[in-house]
Amino acid sequence: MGTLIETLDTLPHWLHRQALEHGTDVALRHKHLGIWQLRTWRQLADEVQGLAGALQARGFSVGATLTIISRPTPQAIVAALAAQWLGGTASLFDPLDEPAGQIDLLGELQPDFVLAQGHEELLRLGAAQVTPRVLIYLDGRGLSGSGPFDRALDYATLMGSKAFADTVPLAHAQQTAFVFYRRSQQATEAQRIRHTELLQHGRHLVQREGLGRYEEALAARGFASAGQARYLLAPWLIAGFRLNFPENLATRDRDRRELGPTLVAGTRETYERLHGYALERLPPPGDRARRLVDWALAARPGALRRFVGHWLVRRPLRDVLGFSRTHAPLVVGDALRPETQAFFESVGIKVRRWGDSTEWEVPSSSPAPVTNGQDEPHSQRVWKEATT
Amino acid sequence: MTQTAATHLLELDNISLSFKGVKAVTGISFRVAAGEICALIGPNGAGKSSLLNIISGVYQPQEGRIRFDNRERRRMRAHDVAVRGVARTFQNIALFKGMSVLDNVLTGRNLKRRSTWIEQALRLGRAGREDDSQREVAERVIAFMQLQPWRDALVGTLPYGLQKRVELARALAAEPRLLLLDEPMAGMNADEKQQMSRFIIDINRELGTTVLLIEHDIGVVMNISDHVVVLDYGRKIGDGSPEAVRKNPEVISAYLGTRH
Amino acid sequence: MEFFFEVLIGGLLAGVMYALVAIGFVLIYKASGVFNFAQGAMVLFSALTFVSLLERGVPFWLAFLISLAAMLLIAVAVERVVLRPLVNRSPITLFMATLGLSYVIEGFAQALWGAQVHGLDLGISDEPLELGGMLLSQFDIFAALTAASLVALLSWLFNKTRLGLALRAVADDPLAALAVGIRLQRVWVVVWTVAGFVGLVAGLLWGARLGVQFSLSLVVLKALPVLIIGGFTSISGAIIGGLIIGASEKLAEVYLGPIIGSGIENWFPYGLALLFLLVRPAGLFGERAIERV
Amino acid sequence: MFYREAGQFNTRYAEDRRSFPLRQDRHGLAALLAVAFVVVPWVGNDYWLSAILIPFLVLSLAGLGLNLLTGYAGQLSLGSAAFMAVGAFATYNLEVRVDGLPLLISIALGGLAAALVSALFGLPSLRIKGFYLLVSTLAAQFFVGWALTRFGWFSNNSASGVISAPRLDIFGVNLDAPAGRYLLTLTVVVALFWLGKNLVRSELGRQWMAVRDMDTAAAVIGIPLAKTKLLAFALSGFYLGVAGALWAFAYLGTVEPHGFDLNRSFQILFIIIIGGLGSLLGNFLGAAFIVLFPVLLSNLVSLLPGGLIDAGQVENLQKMFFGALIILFLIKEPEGLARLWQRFRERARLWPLRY
Repeated sequence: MGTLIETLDTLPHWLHRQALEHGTDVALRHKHLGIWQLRTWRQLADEVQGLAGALQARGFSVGATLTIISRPTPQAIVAALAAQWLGGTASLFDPLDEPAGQIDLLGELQPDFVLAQGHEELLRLGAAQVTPRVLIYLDGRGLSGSGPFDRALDYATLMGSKAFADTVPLAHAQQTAFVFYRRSQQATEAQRIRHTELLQHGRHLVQREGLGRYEEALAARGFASAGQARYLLAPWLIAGFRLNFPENLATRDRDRRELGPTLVAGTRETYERLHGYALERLPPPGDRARRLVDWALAARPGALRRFVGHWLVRRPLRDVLGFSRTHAPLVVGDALRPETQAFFESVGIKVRRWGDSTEWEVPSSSPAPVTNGQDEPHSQRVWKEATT
Repeated sequence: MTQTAATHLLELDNISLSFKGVKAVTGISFRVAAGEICALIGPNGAGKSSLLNIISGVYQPQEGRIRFDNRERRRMRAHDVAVRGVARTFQNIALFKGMSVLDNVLTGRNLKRRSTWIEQALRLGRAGREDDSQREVAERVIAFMQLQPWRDALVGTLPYGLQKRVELARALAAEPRLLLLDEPMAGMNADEKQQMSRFIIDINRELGTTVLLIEHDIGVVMNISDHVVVLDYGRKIGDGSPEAVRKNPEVISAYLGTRH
Repeated sequence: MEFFFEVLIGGLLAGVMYALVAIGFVLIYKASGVFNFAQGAMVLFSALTFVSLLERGVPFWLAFLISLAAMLLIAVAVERVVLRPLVNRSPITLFMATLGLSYVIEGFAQALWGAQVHGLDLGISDEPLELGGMLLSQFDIFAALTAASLVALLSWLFNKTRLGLALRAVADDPLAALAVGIRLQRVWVVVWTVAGFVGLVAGLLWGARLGVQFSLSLVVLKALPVLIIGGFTSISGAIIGGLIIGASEKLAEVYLGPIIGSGIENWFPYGLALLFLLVRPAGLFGERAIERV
Repeated sequence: MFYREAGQFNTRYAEDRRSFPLRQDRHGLAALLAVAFVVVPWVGNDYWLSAILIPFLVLSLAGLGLNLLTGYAGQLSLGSAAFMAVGAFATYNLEVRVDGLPLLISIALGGLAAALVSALFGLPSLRIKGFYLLVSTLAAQFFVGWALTRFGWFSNNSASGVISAPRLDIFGVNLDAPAGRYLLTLTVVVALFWLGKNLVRSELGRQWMAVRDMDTAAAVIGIPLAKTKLLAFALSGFYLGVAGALWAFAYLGTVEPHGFDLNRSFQILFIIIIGGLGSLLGNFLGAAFIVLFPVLLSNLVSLLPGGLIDAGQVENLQKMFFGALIILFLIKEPEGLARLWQRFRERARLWPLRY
């Protein structure tokens, strides 16, 4: 154990360890075909090694970057870990970001290794005139017959060919685990995060929030952000809890309620969307039912109001929002608007903030606070000339 | 005949049908090649729907022969046609309104069931396993048609466009070799039409299903179909590739002329 | 042989009664597509009202008119309370509604006039008449004549008057009828009233025969097979169906009864109707619709 | 708002298929059954057991029988009582003529006999629809009634076809006491409702609803209409037959064919209209209403100052009220009481949100 700790300084190593020590525990759940499909740590590790093997065979080596354009899916996670397993970097793009900017970015970056969700994303690559050495897609829907992508590889068939990578990760602590890009008016900003940094923040979160093996976390949105990497992926690998993926965006609210996550590491948008969702669906103002709700949610209630309010409104409201099991409601990055914060508190959910917002706003911002002052800086920015 | 039979999934030979002396279709013959999307067009009352009803066994033709998958028939009930691998949708949606989307799709699988109703009622043996496998296929269809958000909704409560999609899903669930679509895009707006044609193309390309459809929107027809058959007053006046049909003067006068 | 004819004629005359009830059905079915199970209850109510008035010393014609007015009221009420809210619901739903309606009317009739049997004398002597060596009841003949004249009246009403035109329009295509400005509601009220009138006549004839009592409402059960045989939409069909049922059930009772057991006349018509259905699903005169899909 | 659904998610289809997917529902049902089986027999007095609860249970079962045919398969029937009669008389004859045949077996066989008769009268449904089908079911109603009175054999030549219950013994335990008859009825009803739930959720159930909602489409997707309809008649007949046997022997004790006349058929139709077509719960709600309402009404009348409404009128009032209620339900809530409950439940699951 003690010896392990030394080597446990990258995400893939943690994955490796979880697979060794808790191989049969549930690592991932994905609502797919109407039910929550499971992946154990063992299966996950195998899948990662499988993909790593396939990538390696196609020339992906230490220091290379795998660009992943996908909504949160188990495959995307697998791909990121596979890249890191080989000592490479994962670069995440959210398909929900507006296309134009993303196309420019991709055009500039000209990635060599790309994993794209499906037709839509492949079209973006086409528009950006990117011709990767290796192009993998998850969903082949609508691809048949369309010429430009005939070189693209199907993830499923790729996994079929059992070409396993070395059974120990090649990654080491100082390598960049994730890189994120975004455009501001005059420039393209990149943000690189090393394994050490990730794990430090991850451990910190795990200790502070007292996260155990039995947490249920939901990865709904805002996936392609450093915050999620720091405060969701790292803790997940360290604490070894379960990461869950909704069926799709349209069903995420129902899925959240079904799942009842104990850990919610959302962005500001996540919570504000939920707030809006609730307001829109609550009885209309002035309605008798609404008056009851407002009465129950009022700040600093008396004993009676707390009791009655709890049973009539707070408890059921928490449940329909899917928060009735949540003990770690976290907002990553920007703070919530006061009214949103207030709303959740009135329901009995005290949202705690992680990560320094300045880190995200302006290019010259300071990194997130760290427990011990070593290996500064955590993130450095690479400036490029804007090519517009 | 044999070598065409190999390439042609459906062959109509001189089909005629009339209601109480009123002729609906007269002496129609055409062939649908395996794997193609064939469009059946023509002004209202040209006999398109009647023809579809004949092919799917809802009506019986007074004359003519139908040859599907090298098996010839004169009369066949709707059930037998379904067994042979023909599924269809209806002009005015014929869904089971009192049932959920999932149940509607599951009914599309009924021919694939092997367990008896007694096994199902008493939850014996293979019934449970079969429920699992059927449910999975149904779920795949639902995913293919992107209906997950409405899986448990009663179809009666869904908007028109979605109902059309559910009906297509139900037909698809039967894993048909020939899919008959009676005006799949009637009353849809541009986006919905766009989406629906996307679905039809995917069904044809990804699943290799042969499609015979009736559609009024010439633009859509010319876009998605490999082969167009034109009817007018129950007669065939055009048959060929979209380009050829577009040039056919008789068609222009009889159809395009009157409608555009 | 003569006996056979007596039975036959007797049956036919009984059939006239069935026909009268069935005609009420047909009218309502044609106009509003409603299979009116309450027709029997309407017969009961009208007859009961009429006799009760007579017993209270109201002169014949006045009683008749009042009963008619009552039927008009019922028609209006039914249109308002039942038909309008249930417009374009499934026929089965409408049928079940009329089932409820029959309960209401029967309950009301008995609550109003009591449940005891009322004798009714229309002043037609019932001593048998000798015709061509056959004994025929005068009353039955009177009944037959009444029915005949009633039918004549109705056919005039529906073929010669504007109302009749409207009715046939509605029957053919309600939407089109609406389009040309026919007020469905009004037509319905009229038709239900007319049906009530027919019911009243039928009620009086039956009542004079068997006494006015609850069992009157059960003639509805005889009318159903009549309609099946005659077709739901044809008045002449209703008459012929009525005659067939009347005659056959009597003959069956007399000739089959001894063999398979007496009292078969309350199910025999249904057996007959079933046979008809299997041979000719739309009845003798009903038109069959082609199923559009 | 009593629900706590967060964390109740399915990882296998089998879990998703359960009759009661929500834990709270399962617990509630278990509690209800415990009360029904253990508490009620102890606390219930004879009047409640034999005059209220037993008829309520039997009528619920009969309602389910008709509901399978009308509510699920969409075939209207006015012959329910006839099939009950067949069940009752068949069971009676089995008990009388076959020595040592266990009661439950003869009840089941009685149901089977009813199933056969029902399927027989269902045959016309292969050619005819809607009202036309009424003829067939009414024919059953009148013919069965006639046959049972006409031929003494059915009633073992007793006067005017009256039959009376055999000793109700199961495994040597005598059940003639109200509590015993109640438990017998309850057991049979619970078992058959479990079966019914499976049926309507099985492929057969879906096929029934398909035929009900759109039979042309059903045929086009390959559903065998004839088989589906006949099974509906047969199973409906089975349930009604068993209900008839219980009605005769667990409730009344002695019964004559007239006990199963057209009005009984109407009563059962009313149960499912008021309770809810195409709903299992509806049968209980409808039956409860039909059983309790008259009791309630007569009590109310007795409360009124004497002579305001004489006893004779109560029956008429009842009739009018039932009729009016049927119309009201058909207009306002065609899916019956069950739908009201369902709506309340949906609101409760989402409260305080509206959707």
